[in-house]
Amino acid sequence: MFQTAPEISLGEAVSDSHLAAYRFMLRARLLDDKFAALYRAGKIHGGVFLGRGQEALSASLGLALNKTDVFAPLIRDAAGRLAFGESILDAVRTYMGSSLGPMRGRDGNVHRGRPKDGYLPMISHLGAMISVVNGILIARRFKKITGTVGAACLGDGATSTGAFHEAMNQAAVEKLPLVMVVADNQYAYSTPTASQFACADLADKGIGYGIATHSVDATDLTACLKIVGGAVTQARNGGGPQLIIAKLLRLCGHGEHDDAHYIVPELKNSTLGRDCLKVAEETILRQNWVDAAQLAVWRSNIIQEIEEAVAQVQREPAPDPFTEEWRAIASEHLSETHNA
Amino acid sequence: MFQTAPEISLGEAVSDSHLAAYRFMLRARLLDDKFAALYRAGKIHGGVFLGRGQEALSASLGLALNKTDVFAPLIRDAAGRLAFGESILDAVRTYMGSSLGPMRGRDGNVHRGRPKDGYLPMISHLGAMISVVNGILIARRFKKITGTVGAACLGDGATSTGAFHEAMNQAAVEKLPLVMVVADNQYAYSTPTASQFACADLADKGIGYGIATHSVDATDLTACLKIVGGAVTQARNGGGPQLIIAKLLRLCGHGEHDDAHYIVPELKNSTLGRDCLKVAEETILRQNWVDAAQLAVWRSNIIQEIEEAVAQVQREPAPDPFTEEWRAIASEHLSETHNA
Amino acid sequence: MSNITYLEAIREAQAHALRDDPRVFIYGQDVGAFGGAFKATKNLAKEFPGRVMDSPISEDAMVGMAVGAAIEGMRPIIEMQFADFSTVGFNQIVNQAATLFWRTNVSCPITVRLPFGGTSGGGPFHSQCLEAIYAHYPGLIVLTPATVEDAYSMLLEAVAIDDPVVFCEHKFLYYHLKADKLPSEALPIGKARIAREGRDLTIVTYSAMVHEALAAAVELSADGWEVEIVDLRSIKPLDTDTVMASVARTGKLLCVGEAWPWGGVTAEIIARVSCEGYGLLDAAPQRLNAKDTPVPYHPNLWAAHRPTARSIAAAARNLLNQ
Amino acid sequence: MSNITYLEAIREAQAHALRDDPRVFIYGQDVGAFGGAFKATKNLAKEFPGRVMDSPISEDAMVGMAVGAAIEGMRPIIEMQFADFSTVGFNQIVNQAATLFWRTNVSCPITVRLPFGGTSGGGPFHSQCLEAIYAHYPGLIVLTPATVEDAYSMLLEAVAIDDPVVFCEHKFLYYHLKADKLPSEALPIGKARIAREGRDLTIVTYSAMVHEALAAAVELSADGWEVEIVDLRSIKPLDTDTVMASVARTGKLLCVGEAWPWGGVTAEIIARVSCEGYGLLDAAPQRLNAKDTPVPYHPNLWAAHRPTARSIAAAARNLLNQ
Ligand SMILES: Cc1ncc(C[n+]2csc(CCOP(=O)(O)OP(=O)(O)O)c2C)c(N)n1
Ligand SMILES: Cc1ncc(C[n+]2csc(CCOP(=O)(O)OP(=O)(O)O)c2C)c(N)n1
Ligand SMILES: [Mg+2]
Ligand SMILES: [Mg+2]
Repeated sequence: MFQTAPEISLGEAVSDSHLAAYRFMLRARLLDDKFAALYRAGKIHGGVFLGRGQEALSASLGLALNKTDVFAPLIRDAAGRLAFGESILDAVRTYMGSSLGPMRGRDGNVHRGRPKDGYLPMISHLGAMISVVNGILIARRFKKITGTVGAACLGDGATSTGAFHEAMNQAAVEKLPLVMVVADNQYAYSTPTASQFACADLADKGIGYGIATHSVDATDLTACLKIVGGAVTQARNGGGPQLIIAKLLRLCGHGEHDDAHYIVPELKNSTLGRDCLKVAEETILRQNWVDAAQLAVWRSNIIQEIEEAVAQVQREPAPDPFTEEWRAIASEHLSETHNA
Repeated sequence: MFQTAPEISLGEAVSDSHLAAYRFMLRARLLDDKFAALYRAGKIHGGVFLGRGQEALSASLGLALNKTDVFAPLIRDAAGRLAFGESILDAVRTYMGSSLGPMRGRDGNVHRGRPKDGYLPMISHLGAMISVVNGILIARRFKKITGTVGAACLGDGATSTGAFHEAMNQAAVEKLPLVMVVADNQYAYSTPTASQFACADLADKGIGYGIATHSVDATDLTACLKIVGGAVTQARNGGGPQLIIAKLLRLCGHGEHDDAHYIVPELKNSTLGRDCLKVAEETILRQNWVDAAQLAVWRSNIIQEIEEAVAQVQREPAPDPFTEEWRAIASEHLSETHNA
Repeated sequence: MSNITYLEAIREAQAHALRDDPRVFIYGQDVGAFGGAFKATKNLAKEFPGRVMDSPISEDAMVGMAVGAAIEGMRPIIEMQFADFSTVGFNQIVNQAATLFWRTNVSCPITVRLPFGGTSGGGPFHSQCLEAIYAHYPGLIVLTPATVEDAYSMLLEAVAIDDPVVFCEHKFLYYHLKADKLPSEALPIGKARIAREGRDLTIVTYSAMVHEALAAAVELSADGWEVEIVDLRSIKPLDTDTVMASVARTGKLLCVGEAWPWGGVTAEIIARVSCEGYGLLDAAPQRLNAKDTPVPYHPNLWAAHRPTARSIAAAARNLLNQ
Repeated sequence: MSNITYLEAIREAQAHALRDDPRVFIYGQDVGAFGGAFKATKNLAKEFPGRVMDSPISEDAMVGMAVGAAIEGMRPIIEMQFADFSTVGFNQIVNQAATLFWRTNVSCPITVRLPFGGTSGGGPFHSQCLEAIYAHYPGLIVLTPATVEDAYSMLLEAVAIDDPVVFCEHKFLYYHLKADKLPSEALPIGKARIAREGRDLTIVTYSAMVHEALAAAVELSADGWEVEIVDLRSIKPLDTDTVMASVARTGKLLCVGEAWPWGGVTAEIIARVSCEGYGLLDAAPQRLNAKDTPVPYHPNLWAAHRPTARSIAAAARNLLNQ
């Protein structure tokens, strides 16, 4: 069922995209690590959610998208967000609640985006973003914009939501260029997949929607680049919606408050439990695309970039409730004026 | 894809169940006809919804169920309701809003049932009854009651609801003896299936839930008895949830207010467009199980029964708003006492 | 066109919007060739090919889709087949559409049409009045036109507004109300209307209940009482000023709503007047709502469940005689 | 057990219910071996094998399942991971559970636990107060315990009640509140509690705001003002009598709620007092609610969004000085 990476010698284009993806994976991992550290230090309110183990999948998706595409990432998509074009500053500002960030302290952590850039800020309700992506794609069809795709991300658990079902069906009926990426990371919070669904494989759901379906071993960056890239291309070329089921293991707690003690050792020790970042690194070194020294330089540069961003944001103003505009609607003339 | 009726000579048991089902189909058809007439005469408020063309499927289901089973019919299941044990009086009382009916004039038309008899009164929101059936089945598991099944009915259109998806998945995860009967009657109100879903066949959805799936030509009573009966038996014997996709054509408007002009002639003229009641009748006569005279007697007896029920209900008291207990909760001591 | 119904006004407003604004499209169950369960989109699919789209029975995805289209610059109109079914598209309305502007500074100009309110035989799931539910959430505009003219002009304005609008169109008024012609000018949204002038008592109400109140006022005028009737038109925002000014004139307030009693429009109006216009009242304000049960099917029960001209007149008399 | 938190009280009530009543079971995301997102079901799966069930992420089916189980004689407790997510199970709560008894005379004893209300960093989708939404619908009981003792006894009573109960447990109180022991007796549901006696002003509130109001009262008592605080405990039904009796004593009314301002508990209380106890008031009633926007993420914004001891004291002072 898994698409395994071709063990043939890889051409230049492959090394390029592998390295590009790797660098976004690394950025995401290091950024996540920083958020985890800030959380432990009590510097972040609410939760922190990491994409550890999901970077290969997410970065491959972000890279496969053009800047004019639509992207609705979920909680574990730091890599995809960066690859799609999010700045580290936007991420840090949102987690720290800076008034200069895209969410201006009104929303936080993984709930960030810039809708006008095709980058959608998730609401928490799982499955709810997919039909929103459909809507953008339908609007583009009205506007006769062709060649763009919309990608939505989800976890294994969220396939149980009615919202997922309705949106998948909607995309299929309207033949939209939706790429639906399901990270089957074996758990939804503490709930194992056996308590979440009863099909042999989530990929079995595709046929019921009449949607082309792809499976991929998400611990393997090479496979992700190929499968995700291929699905995006298919959608872009008029192939209609694409469902990608990616297998991996969540290599962290649900959030940083969770020690994930419930993850069974059998899974940790299986190939699913491999760290995609390590696997990607090993491929790079084995293929001699760059050497270990270069990897270390990348790593330290990214760390510096992140530290600078955090330092900058920590100096930035927090939102001020007195100057805050407490208005939930755009039409100023229609706001309620009474006091309650 | 269709299960076609075996054209071999049929044994006695087959003729028995065929005749029993036929009689419920006929009752349902004649009862529906009466409601349509009352509607045209302005004697029924709100809508009237017929099961014309769906009687073979529905009766087969009602007959396959025991009185201790659970049944959640939908709008086109007059035949199944009668076969499950509903009296004509309950049906007429509900349509006429009699205070003596099971819904006491509080709810009407197809929204009728007796929950304590395992016969669930649908709410209008499509898909919403399935998880309720699941709940009864889970309760029985708690109570160590075995050997009962729960059947829920739905249309092709309602497969697009999130509620359907969540409940199907729930039944699969909990391995409940749910029999999910989808009447794919080619339209949801005016919407043809092509605008409703994009899978080649609704039966393709089963595998995505990990649920055993059956297809049946619902214009053919013999096939319905076999397939529906078989699925119910499988569920009863521990085979887990069963999905039945039944193909037919709605031989009426969505409701009696609707002339169904949008139904395309190709469908009307196809085998799907056959009237299952006629088909069943032809089989009976061809097989010589009873003769035409007997069929006529049955018909006139049923008509008399229906007329008597209507006449009786018309003499019954309408609900009286002054003696009505306007209280939505069971706990009398917790009702609001102020006036607003 | 003459003798235009409330329903036709809604159709005309949509035709007008489709004609004038290429960003407008309509999405809902059976709204296409069929013209909608109530025929509110009759012929529009033919007149505006591709822009009136049938949806699957997926209220959640219908609203989510509209939000996405709005982000991309469109002005979608979503038709719920009945207001009651919006409960399954609820999350997308109150958490997706209603929060978008506040969270991202990107506006969300969608219109969700809710055919709502009681009709004879409608029963518990085809009769509900959900305006208070939507008005409680920040980020939504909630409209309840009571006249043919308002049905037309407010729907046009709803589509033009940059915010998500829950447009509550009353099914009972669909065929009952008629007007000679459609208006070219109208009160803006956010302004209430004095539906009848009077000096003795203010009745604040909206939607179908405006007409019950007007009938009650006619009855009361036979006894010499002159009742002023405020038609709120918009539930959120509420035009507190117009209400207050009327109460200042009459000194007495009766609020009437077809919705359930706990915490709806009538409670909100009374709270506002009591808090902000306490001195204006000569007597305790009163309210009249539906009973606190699901809406019954049988016409006898239904007639007793919701306020009517008769029960309004009785409540008004009670207040007037204080 | 000593130093029992509000959260532990909820766990204990469930343990008690499971122990005493074989009809009780718990269903929700991660409630099993994991013990729930907030640990409100910690160890219960082990203690009561098979009776604490993990559900898929399917709020609609979770509630629907509970209704079915209740019809068959069980007493299910459904845990929503956050109140905010009940919007996707909304239809089953308000249209299936809430209508069952009225339609069929078959009761629907389910308890839906909603961990609700604001906490620092919770943001727009993990902070909502939805009590008014549920209370508007007929057929539901809506509870909002403010103390450890009430969390325990009211949850026990909720499970015993024959009707669907929306049990709003405040996340902010989970760890903040402690009690020495669990109560063996309690006020019945439907009765409000005088949380503090006073003669100068009545503050009517509920849930977490009771504690903000108590803190405000302490502050005001330094100036010689004696504020009476009514903890509603139950939002539906509302104990109008206790509220009215208190207002009769103090003559002044301030209603405080953490929910959004349009039409919530505070509007309903003020409407009731104004309509039925008009003569009791010496001054215009006042209310204080959250702002009419989604709940903000940043602690600074959040602190200004909801009422606090400080803003309550300011509003109270305003009224007291009239
Ligand atoms: C509708 C809804 N219900 C519940 C939640 C609470 N919740 C947040 S994340 C989560 C688990 C998600 O699991 P999965 O979809 O597998 O994604 P993963 O965390 O594994 O990436 C849950 C239950 C939610 N956000 N939305
Ligand atoms: C959630 C929901 N949305 C919309 C409706 C309105 N509605 C009632 S029946 C119907 C069509 C149903 O079609 P289908 O499921 O195919 O059943 P059929 O009528 O063909 O038997 C619609 C849209 C509803 N009852 N529930
Ligand atoms: Mg997962
Ligand atoms: Mg159909």
